Amino acid sequence: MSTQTPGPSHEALKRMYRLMLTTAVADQKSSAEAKAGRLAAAFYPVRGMEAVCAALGEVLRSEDRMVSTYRNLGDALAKGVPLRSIMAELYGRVDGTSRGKGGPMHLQDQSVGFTATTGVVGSGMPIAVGLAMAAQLDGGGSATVVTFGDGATSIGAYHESMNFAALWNLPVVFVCQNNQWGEHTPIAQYAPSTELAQRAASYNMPTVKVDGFDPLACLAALQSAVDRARRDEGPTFLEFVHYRLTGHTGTADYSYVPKEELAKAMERDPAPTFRKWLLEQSIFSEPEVEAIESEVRTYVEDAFSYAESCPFPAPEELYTDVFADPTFVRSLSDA
Amino acid sequence: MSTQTPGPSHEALKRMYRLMLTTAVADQKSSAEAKAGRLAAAFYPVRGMEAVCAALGEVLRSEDRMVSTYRNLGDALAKGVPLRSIMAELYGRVDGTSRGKGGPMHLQDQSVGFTATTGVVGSGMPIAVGLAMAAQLDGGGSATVVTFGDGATSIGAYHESMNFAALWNLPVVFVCQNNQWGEHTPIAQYAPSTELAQRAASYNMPTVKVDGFDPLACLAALQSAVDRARRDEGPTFLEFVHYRLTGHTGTADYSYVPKEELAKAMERDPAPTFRKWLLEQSIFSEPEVEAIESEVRTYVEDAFSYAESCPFPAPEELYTDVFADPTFVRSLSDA
Amino acid sequence: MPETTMTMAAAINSGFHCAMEADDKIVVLGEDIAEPIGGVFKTSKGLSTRFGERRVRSTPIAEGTIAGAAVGLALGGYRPVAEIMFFDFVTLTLDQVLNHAAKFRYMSGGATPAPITMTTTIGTSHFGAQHAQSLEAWFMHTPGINVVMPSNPVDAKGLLLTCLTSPDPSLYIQHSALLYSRKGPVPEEYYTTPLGKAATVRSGRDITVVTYGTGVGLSLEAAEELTGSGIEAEVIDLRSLMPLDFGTVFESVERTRRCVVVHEATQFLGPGSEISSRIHENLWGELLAPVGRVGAEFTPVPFSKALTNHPTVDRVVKKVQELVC
Amino acid sequence: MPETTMTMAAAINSGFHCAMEADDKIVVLGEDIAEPIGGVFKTSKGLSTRFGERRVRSTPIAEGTIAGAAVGLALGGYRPVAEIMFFDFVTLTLDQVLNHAAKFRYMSGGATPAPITMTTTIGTSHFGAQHAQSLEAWFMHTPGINVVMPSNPVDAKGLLLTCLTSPDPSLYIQHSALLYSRKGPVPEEYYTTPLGKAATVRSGRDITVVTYGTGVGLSLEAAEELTGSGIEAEVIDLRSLMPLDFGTVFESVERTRRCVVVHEATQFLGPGSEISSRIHENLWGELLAPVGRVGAEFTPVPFSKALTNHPTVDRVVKKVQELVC
Ligand SMILES: Cc1ncc(C[n+]2csc(CCOP(=O)(O)OP(=O)(O)O)c2C)c(N)n1
Ligand SMILES: Cc1ncc(C[n+]2csc(CCOP(=O)(O)OP(=O)(O)O)c2C)c(N)n1
Ligand SMILES: [Mg+2]
Ligand SMILES: [Mg+2]
Repeated sequence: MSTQTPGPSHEALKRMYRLMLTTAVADQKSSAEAKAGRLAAAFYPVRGMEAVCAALGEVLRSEDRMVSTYRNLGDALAKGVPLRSIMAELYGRVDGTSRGKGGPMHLQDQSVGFTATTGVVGSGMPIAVGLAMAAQLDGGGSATVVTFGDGATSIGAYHESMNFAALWNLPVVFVCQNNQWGEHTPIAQYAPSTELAQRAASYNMPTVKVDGFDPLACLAALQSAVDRARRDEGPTFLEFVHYRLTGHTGTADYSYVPKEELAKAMERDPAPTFRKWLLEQSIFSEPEVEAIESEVRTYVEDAFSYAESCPFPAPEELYTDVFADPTFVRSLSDA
Repeated sequence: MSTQTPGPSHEALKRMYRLMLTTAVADQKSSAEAKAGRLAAAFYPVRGMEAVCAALGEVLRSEDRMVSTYRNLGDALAKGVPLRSIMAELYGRVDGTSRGKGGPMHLQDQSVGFTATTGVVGSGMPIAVGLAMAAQLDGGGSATVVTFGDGATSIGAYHESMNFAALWNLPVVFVCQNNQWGEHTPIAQYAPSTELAQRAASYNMPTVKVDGFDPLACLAALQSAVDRARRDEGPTFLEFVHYRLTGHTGTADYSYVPKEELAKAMERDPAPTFRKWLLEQSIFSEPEVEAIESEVRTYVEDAFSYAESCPFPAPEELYTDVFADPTFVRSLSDA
Repeated sequence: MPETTMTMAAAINSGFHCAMEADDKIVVLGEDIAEPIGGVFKTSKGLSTRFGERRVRSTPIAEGTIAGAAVGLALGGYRPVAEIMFFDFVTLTLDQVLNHAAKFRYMSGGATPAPITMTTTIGTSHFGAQHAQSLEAWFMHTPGINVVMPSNPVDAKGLLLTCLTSPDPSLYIQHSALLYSRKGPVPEEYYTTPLGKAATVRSGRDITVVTYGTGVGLSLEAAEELTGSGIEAEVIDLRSLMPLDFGTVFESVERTRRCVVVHEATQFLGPGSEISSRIHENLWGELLAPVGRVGAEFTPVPFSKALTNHPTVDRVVKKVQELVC
Repeated sequence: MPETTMTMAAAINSGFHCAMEADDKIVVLGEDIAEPIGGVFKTSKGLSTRFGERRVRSTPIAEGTIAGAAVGLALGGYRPVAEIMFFDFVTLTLDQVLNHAAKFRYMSGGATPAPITMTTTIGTSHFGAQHAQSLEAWFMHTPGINVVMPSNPVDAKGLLLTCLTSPDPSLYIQHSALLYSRKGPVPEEYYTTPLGKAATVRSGRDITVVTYGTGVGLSLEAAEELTGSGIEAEVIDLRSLMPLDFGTVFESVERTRRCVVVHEATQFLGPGSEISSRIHENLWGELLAPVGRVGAEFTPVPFSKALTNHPTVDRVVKKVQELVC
């Protein structure tokens, strides 16, 4: 694990571990519920990304806006979205982040700057460009962060967005979560060069390749990119290299993932690795760590039971939120 | 003007001058006809590109396929499309390259490998990728060439295509005609870096920046890229830097183009510059050059009169070529 | 209000000036829109000088991200306009506009409306088949976005201002054949033309012609011609296609008991098919003839001036005569 | 011909095997389609092993260029298949598919047909509004491309083989709710199901239900339920939407004198609106009721299982009863 001076505070490390663990635990439970057929939703696990998400949580403030993807659980938690609202959305309940109308791919929480999530690969990037333009027009001082996978670097929207951001020197941070798989295809099979940070350098913006399993390295890289954006000094591209520790979805087969590769990655599983380090460095004692862990488990359990206890949206909700005024939509219906 | 060993033959130089001049003369006449209101079509001049087009003409064979844009006159001539068919298409006649149904943005001639032209910026590139895949599947030995402007490097299709071509090592040559304007916006205003060849290098393919006003430099660069493709060694990106010597269209105002910049570019106007060089180098005598010139003028005049004498497509042509079988389309019509 | 005679292009330009003066959250993105060009159709003339290049930005050629950046600006509290030069190029924006902007209010349970205004222009056959499509039906079929198409300068300005203040995303369609040919007095000040309100531009007792955009001039011409054979046609300019003023349409057809829908969009599954279906559903037993439709024939737009797939005055006259006889 | 019981996914896979065996010009492009995955819906299972990775290529995530490369392959003499994982993502391909592939034959005066086959899948509400749209109407409205949507395994294979031999580009739509749930005997050999030929899947004298895709099962269920109230519904599975078999539809409605069109696509300006308009135009005076339509309500697809905008058996039954009473 990298260290730097001055390192994050004791409190910060605690928050980071808590966030990593919350992410991992909520993730595992969501996948298990999906596998059991109790959660009837496409769920995209975030296992492997916990370190990056913890760093995002530490660096970002409410006024910084984030655009995320379908693989958004860690991002949402990092931004401060309550797990209760997230889970209620996954279960299609009216108390979900999106009144149950969006579902797991469409979480949002405007109160904490979790602006939007999209289910279409790459489509968050142009939106982040626009948000960063808005921040710049507002006078600056905040960062827009967009997260996306390695596979998203193949799509046109990525290119266009990087270009706009560089041209207009926009306060945006491109966070590429390189888990080395684009759905079921390994990066080396779809990319002529797997050095994504290096490729991105052609856009005339700073780009950094970061060990995405190392929370402190993630923290340092993100902090400087976000600071740069807050000072309105322009965009940064960060490539966080880690590994997908699960299947593509909560229920997907991933027997095709090379066993050794996965095992090697598993050795660096962010939350347990960080735990070990925190203890080894005597930053926390075993009982302190266990206290966090029990707190996390309670928090996650509560969110799931809350979600399942929430009411469903009323039938009339079908017609609202298409337009601001539901009259015309209602008039088209026989029902 | 650059020279190389062995230089092009006497015959080749003659062909190149003839092509440059034919392009320039036909271009000027088309713009004049459009301005006079006699040619009711959007015409996109190619003045400034004559050297690149002449080199394309010299290097490419019929079995090499080309995909071009709306700015296609020089490309079509380079590929060997008869000017008569081109002009008949511009005038909407049934003897045009596309039976008058496509118009100036949609020339084609399968007999010479002028495969397709598109009016949508950047859209030729994915199509060229597919043609190169076809060539590769066919066993190789030919090159696919796609032409596009500097402005097209901003669009997603460019990125995706470069990526596919590099990934699959496709026999395609990306010919970027950098006339330093994207419609009415100068390159420095829309691109964070104006070094297009350098940017393209991030795709892991050879890229070369070429003086697009120098026919011999163009020839050398194209020859090696096309040879590479024919040997199935993969894609090349060529940036030909020249300047747009006219307005964006045949009728467009271009008073916004900086006077000195244009004047400086005009000094390198390809056809007259090449003429001067051919005479200075004593490659041709004045009477020889004049003979070519009078031949070209006759050729162009003939094509225009031919075009205007051709019949229009018959009314029934409206319904044909939507599908192979016109029956269903016909059945939908009241007429 | 003081009025000036303006082309549609000038009226749109005047609309932009009024809107940007009134609301400093309005920003405009598009290719070549800043000075010295002011847009290839001149509709943004003067804007970048008056309001600055930060609010009126010429962009790289990248329609998807012009639209996507507009979506982001809207989520960030701005009122963005994304100009897409030709309607055909909206094919490059549909992920952002129809998967995102049109659905963001719904998918967030109301939290993130994305009121962008996408403006675009239908070309003519001079440009060939890739610059002349009328694609409004795609947008009307996809819930969550307003669709407007003015036929005259007054509506052009008023509808633009309406889109720019609507809480919902809007598609604003102009037609290059109308931009400079239609002139008329236009108030210099700020005003809006309501969404979902059709205008009856000619009264008549024998048949209702429902139309919009270029169809309006065409239908009025046809109506004049039809008076010769004693047929008085009522002509309705829909102006807004989503929401669509079915009330005005039904009220008129209830009186005339006959109807024809005219538009330049392809007839097959064009806007007229929905209007026709609803008239039959709602006025069953009251019609004297089936609802007729005159739209583009089922072909790409041919280039040669010898061919046209678009509605003509003749085709409208013929169809009306067929229905009224 | 020997038959095997197959799911629709297996029938499609069998179709690919037969087609690629018969014609070595067929190449398939798409995300995750090669082994070991064989496509996220398993429809390309085994193909890359059998026919090689040059003919069955897993691509980068770039729908526009998957489609565009297919167009180029077609111009180069191949018969490409471009698999677009979810229908919603076709928004990223429309420039290539509708501005290029669908128009290339026309714009070249017949010289450059571009017979690509784009295959895609409609998702379900489990994925939310960006993975569940039915967008066939956009394609039907745009001249130059076939549109097919099978409702059962036999047609799924036969229509695929038809698209792969058609001289024109085709959109082949599968529905994820049918891929594994519909099983039936399917010939192992090569056969084709004709374009533009509807199938009458149930005979009845009182009303004609015109439908396709998921609407077929729904309508058959509704028909069974309706026998209880003495109503015998004829059910027509269109199978191919472009060209569309109006002949079979008109012939049936002429007998039953009533009709309802059922589809999962949005009802407003959905395929049913064209069918309804044409029935009224062609069978004027012969209908006992206006043509009814049951399509998706005018909303994005809601995620929560408590909400649905899609047609249900109940809605179909109710609409039929309303028309027949
Ligand atoms: C435009 C688009 N194409 C395809 C998909 C289907 N899909 C969902 S996730 C995914 C893989 C994306 O890979 P990557 O960007 O690396 O992100 P990861 O899932 O690995 O986090 C694909 C292809 C999609 N959602 N959007
Ligand atoms: C996708 C798309 N957007 C916009 C246009 C309108 N347009 C036509 S030519 C052009 C400029 C293209 O610039 P460049 O690629 O440099 O080519 P050039 O015209 O200079 O040869 C534009 C924006 C178009 N045809 N296609
Ligand atoms: Mg990945
Ligand atoms: Mg240029």
